[in-house]
Amino acid sequence: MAIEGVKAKEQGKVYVGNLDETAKRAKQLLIGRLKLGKAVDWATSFSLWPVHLTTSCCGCEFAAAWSPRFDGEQFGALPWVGPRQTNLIIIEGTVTRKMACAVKVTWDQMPAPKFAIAMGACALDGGIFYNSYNIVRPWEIIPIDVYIPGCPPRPESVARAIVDLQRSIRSKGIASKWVEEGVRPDKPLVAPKQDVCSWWRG
Amino acid sequence: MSLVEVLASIVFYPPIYQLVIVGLIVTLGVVIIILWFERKATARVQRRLGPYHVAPKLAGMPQLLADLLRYAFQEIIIPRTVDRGVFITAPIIATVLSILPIAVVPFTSIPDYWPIPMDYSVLVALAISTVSPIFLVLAGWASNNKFSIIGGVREAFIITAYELIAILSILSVSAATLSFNFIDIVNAQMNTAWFIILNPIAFMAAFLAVLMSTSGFPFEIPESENEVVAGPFTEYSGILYGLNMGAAYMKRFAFSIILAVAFLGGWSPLTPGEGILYGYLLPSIVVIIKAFILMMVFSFLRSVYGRYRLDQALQGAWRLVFPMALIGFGIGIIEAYLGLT
Amino acid sequence: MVEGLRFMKLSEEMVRVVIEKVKKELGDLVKSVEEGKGYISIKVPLNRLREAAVKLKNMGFDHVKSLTVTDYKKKGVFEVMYMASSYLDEELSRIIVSLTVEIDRNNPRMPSLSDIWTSVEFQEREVYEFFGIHFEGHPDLRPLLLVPDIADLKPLTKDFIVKEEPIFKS
Amino acid sequence: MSVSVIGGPKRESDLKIPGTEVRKIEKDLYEVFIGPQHPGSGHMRIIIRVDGDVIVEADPDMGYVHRTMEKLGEIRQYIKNIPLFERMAIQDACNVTVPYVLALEKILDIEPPQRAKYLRSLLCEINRIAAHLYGFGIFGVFIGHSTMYMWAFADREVMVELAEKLTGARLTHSYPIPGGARRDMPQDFPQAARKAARYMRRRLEEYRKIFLDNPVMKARMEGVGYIPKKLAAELGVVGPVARASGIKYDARYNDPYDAYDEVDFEIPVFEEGDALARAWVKVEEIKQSLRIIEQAVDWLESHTSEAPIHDKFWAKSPPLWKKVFEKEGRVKLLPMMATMKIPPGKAFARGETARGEIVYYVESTGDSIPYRVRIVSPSARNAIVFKYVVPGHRVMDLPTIYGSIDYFPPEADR
Repeated sequence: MAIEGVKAKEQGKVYVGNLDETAKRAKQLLIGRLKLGKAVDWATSFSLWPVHLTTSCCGCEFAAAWSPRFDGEQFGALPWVGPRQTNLIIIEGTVTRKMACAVKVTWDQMPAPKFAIAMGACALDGGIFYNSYNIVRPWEIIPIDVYIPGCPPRPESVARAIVDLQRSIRSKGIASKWVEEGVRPDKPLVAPKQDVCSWWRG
Repeated sequence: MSLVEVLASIVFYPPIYQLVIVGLIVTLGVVIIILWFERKATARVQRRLGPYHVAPKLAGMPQLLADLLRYAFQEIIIPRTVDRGVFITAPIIATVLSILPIAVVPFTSIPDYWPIPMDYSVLVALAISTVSPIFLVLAGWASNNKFSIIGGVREAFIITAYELIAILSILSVSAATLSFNFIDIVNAQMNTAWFIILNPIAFMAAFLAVLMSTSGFPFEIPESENEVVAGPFTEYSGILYGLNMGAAYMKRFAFSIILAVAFLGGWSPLTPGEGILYGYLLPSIVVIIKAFILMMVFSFLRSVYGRYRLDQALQGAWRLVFPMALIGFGIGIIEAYLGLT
Repeated sequence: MVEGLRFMKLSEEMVRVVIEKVKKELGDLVKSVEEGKGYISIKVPLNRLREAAVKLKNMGFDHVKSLTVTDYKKKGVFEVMYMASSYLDEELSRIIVSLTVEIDRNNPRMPSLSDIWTSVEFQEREVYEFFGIHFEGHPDLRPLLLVPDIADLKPLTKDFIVKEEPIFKS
Repeated sequence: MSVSVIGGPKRESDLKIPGTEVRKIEKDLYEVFIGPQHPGSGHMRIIIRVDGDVIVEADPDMGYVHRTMEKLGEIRQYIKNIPLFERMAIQDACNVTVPYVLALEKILDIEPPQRAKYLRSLLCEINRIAAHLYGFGIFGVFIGHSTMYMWAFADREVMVELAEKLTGARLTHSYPIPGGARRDMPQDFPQAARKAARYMRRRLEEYRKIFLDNPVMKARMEGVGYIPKKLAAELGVVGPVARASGIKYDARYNDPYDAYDEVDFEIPVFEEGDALARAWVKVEEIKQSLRIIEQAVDWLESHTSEAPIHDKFWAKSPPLWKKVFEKEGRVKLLPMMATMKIPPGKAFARGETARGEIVYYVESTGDSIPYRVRIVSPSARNAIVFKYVVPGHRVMDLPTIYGSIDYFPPEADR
């Protein structure tokens, strides 16, 4: 059935309205007029769900940080399964060339506002593997908010990093501004210099 | 008529009260509290703290509020390869349908305080509750993601297994009372005993069926994260995922209310009296508390069990729980024959 | 649960017995059999490798612990060692034999032993990407660990030089 | 229809998104990529082809954590390789480095003093328990039992704490050095170790109740991932996987090193060969490790304290170093170790880590850096299980098998 006034090319498509426009207006109303910015920052800071991406052996201490002794869940951070539902990525140690693509793709799949923590000396600048031919510095691929030194860092320092990130989200209002403006206010997104996924296409 | 009375007559106008107040607000509150309880109880069993620092004085109660608010303001990603219309509408319809059975369940014996008074309410409630899983399967199919599709197919498998059990075991109550009317069922329970005592086998079957239908442990198979990331909801983000996650709990709440009315005597210790307060509000609170206790039992299983394999769950459903439901149905018929109820 | 086991330290006597057995079994196949530190080295010519492997397997050496390749750039050869041992034979499980061949560094091709010892299949793939040794007859010869552009560099050969540490250089 | 990949690019530019290419698969199968960002995969990818709910083909795609240890080992001094190789399996750090040190000792032709042997074995067993508990936790969460994960990780902290008391580091101990160990036992260690052993025995009973005898868990594990004895020998699997299939092999027993020929313990072997048997092997091994810990602590307590390092090095060390040892019980790293030259030679050594046997081949040309170090870690040898055992199982069995063989990608990829 042809609908009048609709281009022939677009016949048969399902129309759900202009979602982008609606979302923009809703954002303006909620954050601009109703001053919900503080609430958004509060909610985001206490709901930092790290995505399940174990890049290297710091995953041991990452796992320990969510174990009963250190219990990362008390800060509201719950490791979750898929990137679509999370807003925090914790790079656990060395990122190899093969893994770099996974890091990049996972980061791209996460919905904004999203944050990143780099864990371990390897994620800072290579650490003990600084001269290896197979590693990539994670800050070349994604923007990092907090670095945790140590090889591996103790679970307490992971908790500390999460608390630090929470404070900076609340004090700088990163999340609310990000939601309102659509771009991150204080940090540009990183455009990787090298094509980390080149090997995939062969 | 004073202002309070006018307000009360609006708030306690049955369709508004049961669909908006109970259906949306109380359900949301219950979901938030039950999720918090689930996380806290699991944490307790696992010898840790659980959500805490978000509000130390309230033992982390607003944690779920924070999660919800965060989901609400997060970006909603709609991949280019999905079927847009279905992708967006499926979770919304599933959520609405999963709380809709509340509309046909009475919270009191006075037919005036019943949104849709009818003699076949048990059938209608069960019929509505069977529709929402279809939209979960649709959501998985529309996502165009392999994990979603596998999750959707698993959901479909599970539906076939639990649906008959749920219907049979809840209908055993109807068989025992020779009525499809929830009010008659509750009255019968008030005269003799609750059906959980008269017919425990049917209650067990119904309990397991509800666990399966809302993918609670040990039947958390469609969303089993170790094979199919988040099942049908893998591609969902932002508030759409929040809806999806809430829908399972809302459905569980709706089912818990049905179970509370059908097996746990509804508003039983209380005889609804005159007026809104004694005739409507207090009985409904009793029902909700009973449903809430049921939900706490459902949630607690998470910390004790892992999950069954799909074929094991289906096998268990057809070989063990289905005969249980049949026996329960038989017991119901025998009870009616002997005139116990 | 099966009863617990008791200890027996490896004695030189046992090693000698196995060496004799290997010599008798392989006969003229071997170039030399000598005792190394922690293993027995059996050198065979490349064209008799598969024959020797089958005989070792029949002796009871049922799996390969390590496929070790060393690059001798000056000699112009790769030394390939199949370090085999036994699970099912308790005597032999104390011994490790290394079936050693040398292959030309410039034309690294050799027969695959993965149909004799299944346990070597993944390690042959690994050697293939790190040294570029082509195993003829391997069912599935693809890079295992590396991304293709690094596998082209053959990183474990001595041609590939990594930036060294500046301190404590001796 | 033979195309079973659903989805794909709608525009030319979409081709650049990895994973959205349309390819044809030969049969009417469904290809699922599990990993590397997947809760059921860890740091690797398993490509499975499923027919309905049954896996017909599994291809482990490793190398996501390949950090080039063999190459880096060739350009670092011998002593610096110890912390390097330790990063393979940091929750099992002492076990994976001891065989390397054994290989060096074989080339150097020295035997560490008795005290050092006991100290090393002590830490090895502490690490083994910690690593088994780690494996248990991961196994638990893989089959949806989060309480098992939490309990195992909580009790692992006891062992980690014990190791920290002994060496000063939570995970990366760098404890064994050629010719000995880096530190003597602190005074209050024996009581702590005995207390931990008592606690651990009690907890194992509770694990049995909630996990191993749990009907749901039993249904998931029984008969899954069955490896017959012959296949296990053919695939060359190691550690608990082999011992659950009835193979009586343990490097501690078949090629005793350190103090293992002096202490009294048993090697648990099961015949069933399925995931449940593998879990039981771990439980029994933890019990045996506790026995070894107690014996080692008893021995160390009853013998006088001496520097746990070979005289060849200790005699040459400056007096200040000896003073530090007397005061703190700590062996300062000997200066000669930094540029230690090792005589030419080749050595092969094996040791039993928590996940199975690890082998090192070290070749020296008389320089201060090795000419070649070859490591074959237990997980690298167990990876073959994915290819040969997983097909024929259902999709939901994949995490069970993965968890039960306790595969640890950083260790496998080296």
